[in-house]
Amino acid sequence: MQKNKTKIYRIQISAATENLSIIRGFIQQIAQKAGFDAEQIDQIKLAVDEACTNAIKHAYRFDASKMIDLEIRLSDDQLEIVVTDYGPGFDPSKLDQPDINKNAKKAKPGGLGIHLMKTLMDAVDFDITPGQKTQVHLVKYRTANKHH
Amino acid sequence: MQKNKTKIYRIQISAATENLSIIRGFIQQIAQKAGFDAEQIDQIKLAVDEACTNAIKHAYRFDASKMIDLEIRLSDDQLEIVVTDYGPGFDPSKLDQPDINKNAKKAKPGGLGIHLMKTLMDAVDFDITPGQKTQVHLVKYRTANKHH
Amino acid sequence: MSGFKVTRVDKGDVTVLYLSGFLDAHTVPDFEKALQEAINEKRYKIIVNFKDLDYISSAGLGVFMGFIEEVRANDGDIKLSNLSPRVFKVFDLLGFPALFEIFDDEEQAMEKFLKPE
Amino acid sequence: MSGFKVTRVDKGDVTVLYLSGFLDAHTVPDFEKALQEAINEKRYKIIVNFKDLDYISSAGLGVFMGFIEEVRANDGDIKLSNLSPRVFKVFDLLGFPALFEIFDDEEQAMEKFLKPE
Ligand SMILES: Nc1ncnc2c1ncn2[C@@H]1O[C@H](COP(=O)(O)OP(=O)(O)O)[C@@H](O)[C@H]1O
Ligand SMILES: Nc1ncnc2c1ncn2[C@@H]1O[C@H](COP(=O)(O)OP(=O)(O)O)[C@@H](O)[C@H]1O
Repeated sequence: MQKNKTKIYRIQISAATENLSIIRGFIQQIAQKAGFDAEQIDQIKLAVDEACTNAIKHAYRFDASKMIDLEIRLSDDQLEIVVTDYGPGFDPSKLDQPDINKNAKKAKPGGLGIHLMKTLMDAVDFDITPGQKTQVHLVKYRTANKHH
Repeated sequence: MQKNKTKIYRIQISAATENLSIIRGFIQQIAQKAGFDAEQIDQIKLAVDEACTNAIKHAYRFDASKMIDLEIRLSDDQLEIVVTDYGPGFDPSKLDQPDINKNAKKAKPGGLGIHLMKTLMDAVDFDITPGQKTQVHLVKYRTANKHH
Repeated sequence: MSGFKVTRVDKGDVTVLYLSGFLDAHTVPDFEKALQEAINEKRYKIIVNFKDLDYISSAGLGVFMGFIEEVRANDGDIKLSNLSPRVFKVFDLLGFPALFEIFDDEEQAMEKFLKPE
Repeated sequence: MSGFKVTRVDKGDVTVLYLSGFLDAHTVPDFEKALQEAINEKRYKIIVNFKDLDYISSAGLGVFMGFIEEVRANDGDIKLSNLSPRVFKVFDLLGFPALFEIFDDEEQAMEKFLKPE
């Protein structure tokens, strides 16, 4: 009953870490129904978890009264998930490549999330309006054969 | 990190019957995490399915370009799901009690959905603005011991 | 996502439809089609075996009500078998056991067709 | 929703932490607490057994980096064992095998602590 066009799902959920498992469950449902394989589903779930964790941690500093918006766009070619927070934003061009050796020596963990998203997904883009909102676009192609 | 107050999830999804299984999966996630037992989860999923099916069928006449909004409100006492469509609405007071014998004789199935919602949930309310929107409120108490 | 499947097996006079997965407003047309095909072939003795059906909504129940009159008018019946407790509960809530014969297993339903008395 | 659990078993000098469920930003504090407690008791020889862990995000991996310096400065180590392929993949993507010793099973990790050579 539906034509072959982009399907859109929107989810708004409060910015609590306890909701991460629910978000992963949602993504699992949609990606599975869309026909992605088990490994791709794992990758998409983890990338979305990382983006949401950043919204909770960095954008909202664990204020669970704030909301995260997820928009999931499913087309014949790809699955795109847009994670939006309404926090201060940041400058993605200023991020270092993570160096786990250096990190460990400084006993300052971090910097892995965005690197992981980029490794797991086919495209990762940031669309940031400083002081207003941060959008992370995560794209997985349907026939992706990306090697890591 | 979060106080004991109402948790809210919002889901917007296109009015396609193929999304019903995804909606049930979402509800399953949330109800399970909220600690409802297997039978209660089955009841909540079915009631939400019925409300969404009505939105797809009656409010939107299978036009999958239209959207359904789900708002899930989880508090210490209850789980409330509000299903909203933006169709013409109807007059719930004019519905007959379903009579499956009569229905079968007329070879005209139907009229079971709302009856089922009321049987499955602890409270069912309609909030209708004719020509604008229809909201079905489905409530399940946490310690419900309702017998059917 | 288990989807839905209906498999038809004709056993003598009786047509058995095996349902698996979930039967909701999305998958109902597949089930209706299978029932309609049997009826078009004038096969009015029908058993619906629910063995592998996990879920049913009122849309699924509506199918039974939509066909039962025609089937019975032709000396046939739709009998139900092998409902899981979860699926049976839904039929029961809506009073179906008063209108349809529901059997624990397919053989009992088959026997009822063969020796009706 | 499997949640998360960390179970500690001290085996001689070595403390083994068994993880189950999922380790994400929500459950990380439980894991940090268990690690911190062992370290507070000056138990620096630690094996983390991932046997029943289904999922890890970078928040979970960050815990290892947060503690490893202190542990090694005290002649200890954090060794990893029994990672499922899905969980190992995440460690591997981030280059952890260069920084941590990862063993197929707990005994191998234990042996390495006992006879370091
Ligand atoms: N949604 C966001 N809002 C504000 N800052 C962010 C957001 N996402 C990422 N950042 C910034 O980018 C940095 C790198 O993020 P990431 O690679 O995920 O590592 P980590 O979260 O462990 O620091 C963060 O430390 C933070 O400063
Ligand atoms: N969201 C809705 N928008 C418009 N009309 C509705 C809606 N929900 C229910 N109705 C009306 O109420 C009637 C009874 O609904 P229901 O009990 O679910 O049975 P059925 O859907 O099988 O007819 C429908 O036939 C329809 O006329």
